[in-house]
Amino acid sequence: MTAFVGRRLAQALLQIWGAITIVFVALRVLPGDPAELILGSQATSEQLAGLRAQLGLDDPLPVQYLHHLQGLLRLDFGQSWRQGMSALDACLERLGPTLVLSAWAMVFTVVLGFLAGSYAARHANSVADRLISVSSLVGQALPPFWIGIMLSLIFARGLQILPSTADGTMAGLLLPAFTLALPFVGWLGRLVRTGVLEEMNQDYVRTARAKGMSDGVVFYIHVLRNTLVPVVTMLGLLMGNFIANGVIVEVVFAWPGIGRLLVDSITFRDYAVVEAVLTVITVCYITLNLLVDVLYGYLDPRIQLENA
Amino acid sequence: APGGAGAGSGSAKDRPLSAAFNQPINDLDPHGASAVDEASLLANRQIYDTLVTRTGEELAPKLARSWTQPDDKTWEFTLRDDVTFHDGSKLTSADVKASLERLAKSDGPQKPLWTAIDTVEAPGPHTIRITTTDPLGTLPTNLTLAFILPAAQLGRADFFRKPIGSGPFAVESFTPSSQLLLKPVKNYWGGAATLPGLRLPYIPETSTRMTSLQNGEVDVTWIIPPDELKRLAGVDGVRIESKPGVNYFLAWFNCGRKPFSDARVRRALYHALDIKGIVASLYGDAATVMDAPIPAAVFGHASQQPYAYDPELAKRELAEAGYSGGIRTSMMWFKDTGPLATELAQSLISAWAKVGVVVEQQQIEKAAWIKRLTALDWDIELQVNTVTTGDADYTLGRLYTSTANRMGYANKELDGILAQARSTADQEKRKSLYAQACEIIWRDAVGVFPAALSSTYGLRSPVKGFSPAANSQPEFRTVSTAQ
Amino acid sequence: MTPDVTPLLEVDDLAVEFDTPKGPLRAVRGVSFQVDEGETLAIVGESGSGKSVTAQALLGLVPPRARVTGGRVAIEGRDVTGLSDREWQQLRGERIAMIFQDPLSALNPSLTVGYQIAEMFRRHRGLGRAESRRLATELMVQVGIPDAARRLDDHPHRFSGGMRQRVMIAIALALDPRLLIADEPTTALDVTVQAQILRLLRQRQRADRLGMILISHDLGVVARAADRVAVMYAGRIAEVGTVAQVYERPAHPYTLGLMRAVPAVRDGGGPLVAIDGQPPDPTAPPAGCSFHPRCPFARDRCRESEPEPREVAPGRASACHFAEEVIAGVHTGAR
Amino acid sequence: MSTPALAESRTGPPLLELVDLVTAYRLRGGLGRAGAEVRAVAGVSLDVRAGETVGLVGESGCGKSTIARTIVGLVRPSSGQVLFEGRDLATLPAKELRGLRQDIQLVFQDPYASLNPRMTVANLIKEAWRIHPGIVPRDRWDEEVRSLLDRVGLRPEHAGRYPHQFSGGQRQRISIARALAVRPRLIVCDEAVSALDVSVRAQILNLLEELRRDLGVAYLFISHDLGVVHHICDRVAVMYLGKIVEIGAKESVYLRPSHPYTRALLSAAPSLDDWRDGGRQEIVLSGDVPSPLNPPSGCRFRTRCRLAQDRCRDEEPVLLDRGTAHPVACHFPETDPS
Amino acid sequence: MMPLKLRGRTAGLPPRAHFALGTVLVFVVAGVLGPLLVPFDAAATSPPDRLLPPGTRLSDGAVAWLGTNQVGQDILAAVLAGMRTSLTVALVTVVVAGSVGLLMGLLAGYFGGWADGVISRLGDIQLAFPSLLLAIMLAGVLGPSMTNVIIALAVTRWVIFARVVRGSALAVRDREFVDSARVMGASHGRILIHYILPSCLPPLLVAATVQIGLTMVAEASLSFLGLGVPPSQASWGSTIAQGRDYLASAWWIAAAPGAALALVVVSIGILGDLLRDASDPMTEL
Ligand SMILES: Nc1ncnc2c1ncn2[C@@H]1O[C@H](COP(=O)(O)OP(=O)(O)OP(=O)(O)O)[C@@H](O)[C@H]1O
Ligand SMILES: Nc1ncnc2c1ncn2[C@@H]1O[C@H](COP(=O)(O)OP(=O)(O)OP(=O)(O)O)[C@@H](O)[C@H]1O
Ligand SMILES: [Mg+2]
Ligand SMILES: [Mg+2]
Repeated sequence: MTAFVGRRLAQALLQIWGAITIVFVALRVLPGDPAELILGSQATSEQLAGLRAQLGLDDPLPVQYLHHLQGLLRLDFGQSWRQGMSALDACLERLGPTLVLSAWAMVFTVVLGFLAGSYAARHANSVADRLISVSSLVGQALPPFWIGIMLSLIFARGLQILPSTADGTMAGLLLPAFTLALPFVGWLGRLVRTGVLEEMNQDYVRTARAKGMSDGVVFYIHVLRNTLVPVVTMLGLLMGNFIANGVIVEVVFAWPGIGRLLVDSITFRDYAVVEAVLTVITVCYITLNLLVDVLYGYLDPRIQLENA
Repeated sequence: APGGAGAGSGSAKDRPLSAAFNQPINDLDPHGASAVDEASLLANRQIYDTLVTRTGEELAPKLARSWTQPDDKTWEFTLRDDVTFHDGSKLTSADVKASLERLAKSDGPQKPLWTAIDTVEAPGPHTIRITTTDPLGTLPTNLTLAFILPAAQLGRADFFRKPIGSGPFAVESFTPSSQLLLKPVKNYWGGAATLPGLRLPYIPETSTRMTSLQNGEVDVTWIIPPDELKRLAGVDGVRIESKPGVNYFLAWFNCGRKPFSDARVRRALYHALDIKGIVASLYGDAATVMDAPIPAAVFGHASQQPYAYDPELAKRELAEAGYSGGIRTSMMWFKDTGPLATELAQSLISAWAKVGVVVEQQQIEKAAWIKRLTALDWDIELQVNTVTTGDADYTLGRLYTSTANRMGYANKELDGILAQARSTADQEKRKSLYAQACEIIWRDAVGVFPAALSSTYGLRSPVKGFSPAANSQPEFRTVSTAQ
Repeated sequence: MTPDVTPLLEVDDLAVEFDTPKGPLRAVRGVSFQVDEGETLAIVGESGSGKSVTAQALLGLVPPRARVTGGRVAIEGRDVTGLSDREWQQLRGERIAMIFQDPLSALNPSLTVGYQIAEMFRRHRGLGRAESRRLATELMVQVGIPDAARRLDDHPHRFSGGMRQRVMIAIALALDPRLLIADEPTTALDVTVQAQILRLLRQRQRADRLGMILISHDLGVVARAADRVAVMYAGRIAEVGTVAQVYERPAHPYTLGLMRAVPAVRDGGGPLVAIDGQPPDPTAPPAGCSFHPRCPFARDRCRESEPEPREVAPGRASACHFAEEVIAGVHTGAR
Repeated sequence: MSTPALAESRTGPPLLELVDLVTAYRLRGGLGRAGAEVRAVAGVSLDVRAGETVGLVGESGCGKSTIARTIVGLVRPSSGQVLFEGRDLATLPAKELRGLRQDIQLVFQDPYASLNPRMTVANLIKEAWRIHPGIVPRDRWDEEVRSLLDRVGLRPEHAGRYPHQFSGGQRQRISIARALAVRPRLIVCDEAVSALDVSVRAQILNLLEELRRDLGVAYLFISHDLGVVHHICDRVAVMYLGKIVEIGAKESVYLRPSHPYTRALLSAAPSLDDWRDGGRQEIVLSGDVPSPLNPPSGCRFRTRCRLAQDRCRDEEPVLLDRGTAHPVACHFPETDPS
Repeated sequence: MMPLKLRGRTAGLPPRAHFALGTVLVFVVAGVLGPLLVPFDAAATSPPDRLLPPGTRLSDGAVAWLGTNQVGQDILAAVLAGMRTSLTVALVTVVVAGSVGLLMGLLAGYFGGWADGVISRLGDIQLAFPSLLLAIMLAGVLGPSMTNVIIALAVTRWVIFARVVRGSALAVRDREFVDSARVMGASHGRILIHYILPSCLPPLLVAATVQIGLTMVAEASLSFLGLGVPPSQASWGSTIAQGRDYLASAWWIAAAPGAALALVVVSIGILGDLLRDASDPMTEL
């Protein structure tokens, strides 16, 4: 087990390094100059050159890359020129709200997805099953921002029962978290449905029946546990999707999350922040997947064998 | 009642007033990278004070009781002696000196305003003397942007996370690009604010911002998109106030490039536009058709004869200039430059197409736009420009000289007039000089100046004592929420 | 076989059908047999002949798309056709238990072996966790799993094939059932391990006087482990009899064919006599005797009417029109 | 049954010869470090002469398939040699190797997995000629397909069908036809009849027998079914955990097994006649086969052997004829008939 | 293989399959013919005709059946033109990403070893970014244009296809029928094309179908953030994104393209499901 975790850790570090490199290269090779954005359109060329030197943008790329990596080792991503603070701080400040939102979206997704999925599986091919299946497709077919704005128009502007922006209360969380969760509820539901149906056909289910176990025991203790295995691996991916789709929800509901910070920072070529945000997200995401893998090993003991 | 039913914070008396501008406050360093962002200025005006302020056309004293100009290059300001920072310390000339020097040294976008500063001295605790390398008539105007910070605390690394100023409101908490929470300062020298607090949230999505106003989550919001004005006016509990603004659309021609090096082509393109019609249908009450290269609300504005909408004339002029076969060119802009920018661009382009000028649409990203703009790598460009100081110098004097070379236009005569207007301290004289400048720029059709945007504010009915500001930076000291 | 004692299991004219896209598939057709206490009945037959479906029907556990279309099953004299789910659950594990061919897939991969054994005591007997564990350990020792106490918390994948099958046997025997159904319990195992498992089953069966149904397609295994044997072909029982009777004098040409197609370790090495052709498509069985297309002795009657199983000697049944001729070796001479 | 041709071939030079063959699989290791090595075949020497059938028996995991895969070149040997007509396949130039490949063919266990489901029977057979042009001229392909199908007992109209339209036995016939298409001299049958039902199995065994008689192909016949091996083979090799423990003429091994493992195997193998001698003393081995990852020291069988002594732990027995009429790898071979 | 199978089975298809096929067909035909019948010129605006509700007569006498947008363009024409863009973006993205993924997946799955190592790690690294974020970064940095949207989306998607293909290649690689081709002496090329590839195509096709729908939605999301197709090219995504400010006042701007998008994506999703069901026994083989 430790060897397995160790290897996954090494792999995670490699992933993080790769991600950092890709971001670094993408940002410097592609067009756009932060010095011009900082100084505005009226700056002279000497001013620009001076600022570039100050920002370290005129070093050759490999040198910049080295500085960058050195900085990272000290957890130093540089200053955000736009916000006048350390890029990492700027980013960590926004991480909390994003994680809160994602976590709630995850709760909604898992609860609703499991309910819908196992209901559909136990009533396979019924009208309800079909309905769940079609609505899950529709949920994925609508652009998330459209869903968000519609929900906001209905519940905040029309019925006026929920706030349209983050106000720190549970009510303020409801609309954004639900908007974020909606496309994935159906997705998870389908996953659970297929998983349950597949597991129901396994030999061990027949054994459990032959042992005289009741339907409830067979479903909740034997089947569901094994259905969790593929589903749990998906949760890591899901969290990543929440963070990413969070961008849109954050814009619609004025949620002070990390996604909006990223989009703004890209538009303003605030490299330090872009790099900090992407690194932080990547680290979160990879850590989460690491946890999921470990959990996975716990849920499916066969995994350990393969990797031992 | 629609009074914040969903806001979750009720309408208790101690609820801070929520005021949502349509742009984010990125940072609170008034000398930093966001020093001329309207949103940052809005925040800065609540937290800090300047020596001088503008009331309508006139400059008025603020931290400075009065000022004199002993000679061409020297200014002397006498400061108030009853001003304290939020932490209780006295504001003295040392703070002003430190602030101005910091500003002059900074790399931020205000830098061009302060390059002429030679020395800043503090001969007495309440006297400040500024010398410039060249005569600088606009210094008092520029000082409306120079916010004064406590000298003693400037070195603190995290000062701007929760900065201290001498303004009517003190910072309670700040999340960049998201929310600024302020509380009133009890003993503000100009009279304490009556609000229990002030919340400046940033709501990026327009429709959400409108919803928040409607269900009472915010009490004031501006800018209202033109298409929402009429609808909101009919909503219970909401009222609209507006004021001619200092923001305006301009579409420069790259005068250094063919075919726009020929003034006839530029004028022809102006004649091809039914500006009145376009502006009326796109903006309605939210904008006014311009009659000068700067909005009417700006000091130095002088009305010019509008270009008549005459497509036939435009075609004739184009033919005269040798372009009877039409022109292929392009126009660049970035999406968020102003309300309905894309729609305006498309309308201009559509109108030009009718006289044989085919314009490629280049909606690009802000970073790329700035890069190409400064490199003069464009044919036509559309943008919303802001006369931040409210003075023609900020726009005409800064952008239209041959040394600035912002749009390839070079005119010795104009250079002379603008230089003179900058060095003169006599406001009447400056006014007439800018009138000449307006006329030259208008006549030479350096660009098309379609519309000046009004500053439109949506307010919930309990909000009292609010006066809309032309520069989108309203004052909240005088506002109250009567029930 | 004393007639006045109720047999442990009585199956009478059992029929099971599958709904398939091609129409109904009659997997089991009119199967009858009985099993007495302390007796091992083997069911042999080729793949698809309906052995497993029959076994599952005895536990009321036919697959989702299958349904029992007729017949009667009585366990310890009690008719179990039409029992409710609850009643079935009480019967399974308590009175009648089953072990399957592939012990890896038949065990739940994510639960420990100990849990899966202890579950029997917890759910059926309502015993506590500790007590169930103790009993589970005891059982594991009984079925010959070394180091039982420590292996209790291991997952099935950590056991070898033979050990897994021992776990399955432990689960099946946990509640002292009267009837054990073993569906190809050794097919997935090596010969040496197969011998271990067969011996274990035999020991337990003798000790507890269990009635056992041993399903296999290996005539050798049956010869070694069973008292009586039923040969199945295409959903029907071709013949039933004691092992000695059937192996020495088959009463059905199919059995005869099987016997001559098996190369044996100790045979003379003469050419094998294969049964021609393939087993019939179960959705479209041939008219008459389903074996007739492959039967070297088929006559017109075989093509026209399907032979019903009938008693051809005491305790012996055959479903061949000409069973007596086959027994007598008229056509071939017995081996 | 030993035909005259057979007796002759046994004295000829070996067609296939394995010399101290070792084949190892490397298990997936962690990042940057090599995983453990499984020596699935740990030094096997064996030969097959033209027209001869050699049986290879042993329990699951003892390395039978690995030997087969090594012979046909699907895995590389770690050491030792695979000689075909005296030529080492490992050192042969690629071109010659390609030519040699067609002389050895492999028939797999699973008749459902070993045929490309997307090819018709005709295409499956022709594939061989596409890969090795020159065996059969293109204009005679159809004719040849028909004759091959006939050879293995299928009808010509089967040529246009896909594998899933056949039963297991028929598929195995197709596999054999496919192997025959390149006119091989040696066919390695890896559990070729294990998945088949009794009645069908006999058909395939008879077919293989017939092909040997008519075409003179040799077989390396891998199986765990002692009855089948006894039926079809001339010589038998018994494997345990990567090594051959006993090898010799069929009669000799079956009638006078000398290695305790062979004895146990034979005793455990079920037979039709078992019902007769119900009380027969059977040898039931205890425990399981050890993992090939770390095999026991000395004699690999000693952990399950009832005769094991200290010597067995310390010294690995080599394959020698110790007065048993055929080679045995045991320090204490039993010579009395079982 | 697939079309053949489909044709043979059309008769027995469930009703939802007919619905889905019909919808997709109608949209494709409309996308091809529509712009010929109702031409759309992104450069032609008519400010006086702004924001007119469906069925209004325009200043030039024509009737705007689906209303007009914020610059007075006919929504019907915009939706028809937008379909082309949206479908093009989706198809090109999926084809590009699918081809790259297919190649990479085959290399990784078939050859294994270091090729697999490099490709899989690359995929891992890329999957360390949530895909929309990567698309946002690329589209943001490259600037808005149809090509850039395609690049950004394709870059985020090749991994999905590569994984699918690698999975099936890996599963097939060690199958006995492939081994038997090797034993026969078949070359790598032959094995790849005749043995591995055919088994990888059905799952690839299923994945591609699903991705077409998701790509269309992703394009809309990019447009919402201002990183999508520029306004000079109408696309469903950008029309919905532009119409969002008018959801309360001029709902018809976003409604028509929104409904069209949802309908197409749902239909494609249904087709994907059916394909998956139909190809399952195939992959079993
Ligand atoms: N789930 C199912 N759906 C459809 N048909 C089935 C199903 N299970 C079994 N059958 C059919 O029922 C018949 C009997 O199957 P059964 O499993 O009882 O055979 P068996 O004798 O146990 O064979 P094997 O030796 O292969 O286990 C076969 O024809 C088979 O095709
Ligand atoms: N690809 C592989 N990687 C690692 N180990 C392998 C691989 N293939 C086989 N082995 C191991 O090598 C040993 C011999 O395997 P092989 O398949 O040759 O056995 P076998 O005698 O054919 O068994 P069976 O009767 O089950 O077919 C086994 O322990 C097996 O686990
Ligand atoms: Mg079975
Ligand atoms: Mg094998």
